[in-house]
Amino acid sequence: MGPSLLLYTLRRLVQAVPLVFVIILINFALIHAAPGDPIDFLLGSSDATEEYIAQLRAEFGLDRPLPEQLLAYLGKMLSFDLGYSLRFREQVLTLILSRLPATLLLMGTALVVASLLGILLGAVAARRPYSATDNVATLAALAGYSMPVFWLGQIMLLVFALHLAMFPTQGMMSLRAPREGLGMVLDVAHHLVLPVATYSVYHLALVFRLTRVKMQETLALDFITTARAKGLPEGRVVYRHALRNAMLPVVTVIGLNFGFMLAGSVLTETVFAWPGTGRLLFDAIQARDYPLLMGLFTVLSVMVILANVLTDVIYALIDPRVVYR
Amino acid sequence: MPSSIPASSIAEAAVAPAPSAWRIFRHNRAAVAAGAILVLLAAFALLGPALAPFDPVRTGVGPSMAPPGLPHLMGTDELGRDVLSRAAGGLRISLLVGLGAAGAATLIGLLVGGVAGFFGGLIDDALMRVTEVFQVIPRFFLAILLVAFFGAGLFNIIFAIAILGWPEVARLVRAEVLTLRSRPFVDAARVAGASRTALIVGEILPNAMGPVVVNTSLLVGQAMLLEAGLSYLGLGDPGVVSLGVMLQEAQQIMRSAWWTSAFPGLLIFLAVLALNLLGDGLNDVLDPRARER
Amino acid sequence: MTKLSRRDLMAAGAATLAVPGPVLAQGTPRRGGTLILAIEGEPATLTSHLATDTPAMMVANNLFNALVLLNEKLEPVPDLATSWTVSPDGRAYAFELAQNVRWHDGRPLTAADVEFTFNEIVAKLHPRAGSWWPNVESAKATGPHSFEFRLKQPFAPFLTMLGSVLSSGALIMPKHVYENTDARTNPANQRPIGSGPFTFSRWQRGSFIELNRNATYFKPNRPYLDRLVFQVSSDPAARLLAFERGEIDFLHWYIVPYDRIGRLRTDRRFRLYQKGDAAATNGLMLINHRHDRLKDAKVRQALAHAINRETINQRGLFGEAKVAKSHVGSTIAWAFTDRFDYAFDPAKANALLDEAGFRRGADGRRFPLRLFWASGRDYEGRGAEIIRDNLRDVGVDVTVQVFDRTSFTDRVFRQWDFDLAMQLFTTGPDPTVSVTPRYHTNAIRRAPFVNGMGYSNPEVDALFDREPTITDPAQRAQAWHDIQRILMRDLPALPLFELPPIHAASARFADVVTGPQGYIENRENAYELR
Amino acid sequence: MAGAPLLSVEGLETHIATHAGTLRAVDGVDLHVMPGEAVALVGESGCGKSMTALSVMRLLRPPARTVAGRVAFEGQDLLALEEAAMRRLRGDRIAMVFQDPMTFLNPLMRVGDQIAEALAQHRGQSMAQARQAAVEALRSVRIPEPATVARNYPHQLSGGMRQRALIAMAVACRPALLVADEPTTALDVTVQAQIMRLLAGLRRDLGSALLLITHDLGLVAEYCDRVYVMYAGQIVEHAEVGALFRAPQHPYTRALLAAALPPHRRVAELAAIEGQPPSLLSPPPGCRFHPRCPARVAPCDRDAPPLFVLSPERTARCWLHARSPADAAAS
Repeated sequence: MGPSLLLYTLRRLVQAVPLVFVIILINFALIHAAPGDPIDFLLGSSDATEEYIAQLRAEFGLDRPLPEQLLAYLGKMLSFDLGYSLRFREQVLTLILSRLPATLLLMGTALVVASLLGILLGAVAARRPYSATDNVATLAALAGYSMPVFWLGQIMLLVFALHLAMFPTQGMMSLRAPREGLGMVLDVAHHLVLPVATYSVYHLALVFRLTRVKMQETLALDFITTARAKGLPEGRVVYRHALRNAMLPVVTVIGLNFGFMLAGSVLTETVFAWPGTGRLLFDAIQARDYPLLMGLFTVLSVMVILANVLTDVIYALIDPRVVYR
Repeated sequence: MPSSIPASSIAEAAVAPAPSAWRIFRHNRAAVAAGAILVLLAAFALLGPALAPFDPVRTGVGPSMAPPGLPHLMGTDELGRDVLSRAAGGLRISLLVGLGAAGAATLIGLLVGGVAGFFGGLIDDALMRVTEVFQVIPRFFLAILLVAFFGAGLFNIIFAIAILGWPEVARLVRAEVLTLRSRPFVDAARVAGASRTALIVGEILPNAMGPVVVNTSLLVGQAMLLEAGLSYLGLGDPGVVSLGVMLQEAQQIMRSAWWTSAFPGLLIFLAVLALNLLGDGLNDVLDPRARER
Repeated sequence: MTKLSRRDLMAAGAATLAVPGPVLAQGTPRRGGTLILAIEGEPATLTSHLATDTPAMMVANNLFNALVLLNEKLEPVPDLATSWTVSPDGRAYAFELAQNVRWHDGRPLTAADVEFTFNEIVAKLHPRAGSWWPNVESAKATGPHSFEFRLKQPFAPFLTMLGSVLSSGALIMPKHVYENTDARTNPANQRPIGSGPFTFSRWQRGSFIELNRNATYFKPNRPYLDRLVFQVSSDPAARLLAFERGEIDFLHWYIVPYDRIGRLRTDRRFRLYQKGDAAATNGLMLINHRHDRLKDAKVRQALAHAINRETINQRGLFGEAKVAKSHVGSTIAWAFTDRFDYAFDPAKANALLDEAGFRRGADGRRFPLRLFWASGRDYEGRGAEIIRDNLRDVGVDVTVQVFDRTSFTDRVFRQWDFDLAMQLFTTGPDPTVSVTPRYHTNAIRRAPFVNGMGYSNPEVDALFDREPTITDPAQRAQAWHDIQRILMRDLPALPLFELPPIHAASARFADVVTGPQGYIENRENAYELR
Repeated sequence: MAGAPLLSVEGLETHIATHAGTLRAVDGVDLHVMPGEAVALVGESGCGKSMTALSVMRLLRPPARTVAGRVAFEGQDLLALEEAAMRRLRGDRIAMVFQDPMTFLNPLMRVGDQIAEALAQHRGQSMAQARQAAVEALRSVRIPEPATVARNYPHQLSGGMRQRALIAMAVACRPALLVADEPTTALDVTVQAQIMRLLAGLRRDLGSALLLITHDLGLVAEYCDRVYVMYAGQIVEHAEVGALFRAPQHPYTRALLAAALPPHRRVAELAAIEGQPPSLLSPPPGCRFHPRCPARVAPCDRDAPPLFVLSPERTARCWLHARSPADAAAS
């Protein structure tokens, strides 16, 4: 199964290529559909020299027919040339890569925390549907679902950073007394708590609700009766037989929601001054740095696509029925 | 037919007269409360601007940053504008964005999903590929790009948010249409010589509406949250005051005047929570099977 | 003015540690400590030759030196230049440089670096060079540590200009790093090698910029602090929280929350600094002179009478600002006059508008106007709201529109597509470099922050052209009074408020702001109290 | 018939709470199974026979609930047992074989592991030992290459193989009673016969009793000793297999038998049972079968008939057997 899984992964990756192409196409279409000269979008309102404008025109072939321009644009994208940031005077790709680790740390932690907690709480609630515990958890999940992320973040800051003074308010590490090694890891973890808590809420609520429903459905399935008829203890029935089956749709939705999670990262990173791609996007919006905006869109889209491939692979690992085709 | 034993036994209950939709809905007390809250909020949004004693736009109708009390129930902001009057208008705009975006997303989804499901074949394949693309790309980012490129007008914002929601609707509708397409009553209509359009509009869509209505009610809330998010990033329509724009404005002074942020935030929260609860309630009534949404 | 040697004076200045000004602190300065300063956005570069954004300047001033700096009276004091002489005709400026200055990489700083900086970088790249460089005939090294400017004609504010690095971009850059490279894309823009009190340590993208103490700084005992950290913090609410929690030590005047200043003032954990005259800034309402109603002077004057600027100060800036009464900043005492200001008088405004022939219609309205502002400075938005209400009271139907800063700049200064617009303009350190470039006819260009209003008056142009060549201070002041009279009558823009130069710092630090540059000055004098 | 019954059910009532009211799925059922005996519970789908089996196994889930009755198994009252004690019996002393081998197997678990689980649970074996035993259990239900099949997932097996695997799971612990709920309904006719023969063989080898729940009278005739016929939540007739087929005493049984005959032998008026089974929410007054009964008499639509005892091993719930009021009272 090892090699076939690898092949499957590769095949899914290849199948994702057209999607990347579509992303690039959307970028290209936006440049040309937006009001104004495409060169304005590549330049913003910076005081570019005539040579630079001419150079850009040549690079993007803006004087040539549209299909040729598209080819030129594709060529640039495929050679990882995402353009030059007007605001930061730096290669867009370099900028994004320098910010990506912070975002991945925040997102990864939030994804793991939210998914694990959500699945666990969902499974517990599903065992006793409509009990007091279930009702409270369900309502809390709906509440988490219904709050603007940035507003929640600000409330978190006021409560936990200002009044209780339990957590720092900003950034990824203490700047006054930088630490090394384990100290730094703990420091970063300390800074991570509030952003992750804020960021996880929506996703946690989503996973909780889905798991709860799927668990209820699964617990009503026939093979659960079989498991009980075997005399298995209820815990084994719920967590070994039901949960694993209920997880399948949950895994899919977690994967599909990766893109939505990115949206939350923009807002969370801005509130908590987290130095990731979300903040970069915020800066790019403020400065109308179009090459950077489009570069971020491209890179983050590719991340989402990769996350979907990963989801498929994880799904295949859990579900033996998936045919590696 | 795979069925669990209890399920087949419970199926006997179907022999008994089915409880009315209203009775099931009423059974979900939270949904009823949510419905009531929504009616109140809608009344506040629609009548508020007329009833509110103050011009929501006019500065200096009260002192600067007066805390909640009389006559300013939600206090005033730094320019001495009445927060309650502004919030009423803001809620109206937010609901408009929510309903507009959800409505547009539903329409697009109905069209795409309906056509794909009914005609099948190549058309289905092509439309579903497009839908998949839109499901995978980070749509919030696309919305940001659209608003940033084309301007932060209310229409653009609604359109950008609608783009976020339609793929789910399309898939939902397609799935429903696929199952409904082969039902006897559709065959009957086909034999009776109904046109394709008549079939889709007259026979299939009405029967597929249950899950769609549920989804739309959830989309409205999502759209309101997205509008607030866009506003926070400075991409709200500055010409009209939505709750999101109010929240964004309140950033600066929320420590001096908490009420300028608390009330708009609470209103969004209440409205979206009520919409979600309502969606749950409608789900019980309209679509007991597809509860995963 | 015959000979303007200040060598003696300056030598004395250098002996008393260069920068006068009250020492606010208890106790004596001592070494050590980390100062964390908030910046509202990520800078583009850490040098000053490309950007004029606040964050970049805040950092760059700690990494580089200028020839001269300014004292509280806006007089030049030594930085790299230990002394200077001005020729009797006012056209030659000769500087002697400190001998013991080294770049952070150990190379000596010489007059060749100065020559390179002005001729190859400032003249060619600096966005604001146009306001003063055209006066320069040549800039040449005359020895390893001597340097001379020759001007085409006398230019009174020349030294003030050099000292005002925000306006002139005159921070000296290392020739050996930039020679034969594209100075716009040189990697040293991100990892600068300077001569200043602090050296570049690291730039964690999106997070912070860290500078370390320059142990071999040429000024004795300076700097005191071990580290400077510039923390990027964009969300105003979170930034204030971080400041109150002690995670950030310094909020500069553009990001101090005016609504909280009252509280901060009474809180012993914090100290407010009200300094920064060299970078004094006024809020203005630009008036488009091409508009068919606004081109009537009576209409513009009516607007001036109709707008309650004290309300803008009270509600827009929480009473922390001053009403601006002229186009010249009140901090430039020798030139400023408030004699030509307008009183808040709606009745008079109504009368003027009627006189101009724009009577109220049946609905009480006279004509519509659009008022633009750029998102980012919330007090401008609040000001716009108040102006709209004031003007509606006299029958002018104003619609407020807000844009992101880039679109705003584009509309107002490139497209000239606006009626009224909110804009900040620096008024220091000398009106020649701050006022003239925005009202002179030759400043009607499609470029940011110049005369987008299309205001043209040959009478004032003549004054603008003659005034910098006047070497007698009294006469020059008179010329500026004349200019203000005309400008306040013609109203190319209505001055609204003088932004208060208030900075907030943690009380654990002393002398965080000591000079007139305010937020952008270097922190070589700041120290931590124990 | 001598000795104590292995399983004895008395007055079993199982209700299902629904939106519309309480549904009496099992309404006072009495039955017993002797050790080693094969007993059939026959009826149309929805008559409550599966609910009876689940009630006995205590595998009901809300909203279904047993509200009255006694279930004695090997002398213990199952309904009064602690859940933990009941769990020790389930899968060990009483095992159940279900209808649809696809849906009753966990799709994400290897077949061998699903069998081994029960062994590990009841026999205290390690998982490794239990896996070995599972292979043996698969071999005992005559699955070829049992070691390979044990490593397979359910979807990789054919329907018949899956049913064998389910049976292997049930018999792995050598239960005293095997409850088989429509074990062949989902299978091809040829496979049905194989499975039934397998069950019969296993029963002989293990000495287990069998409670076979089915609507297929053919299976009953071939494999069972006694029959209970169930209609609308109640037992309507009980007899030894031969006696029942020879002379059915309830019109419903008669109708069932007729429906099971090949078409050319059907008696016209009994070819099919007219109408629908009644709602168990509000059963008709009187005899529950009367609306469909071709032989109804005067009291049928008024008074519910008792179970008339015709002989020690023979009962029928029909007014046709009311020879005197005393008979009725005797039940």
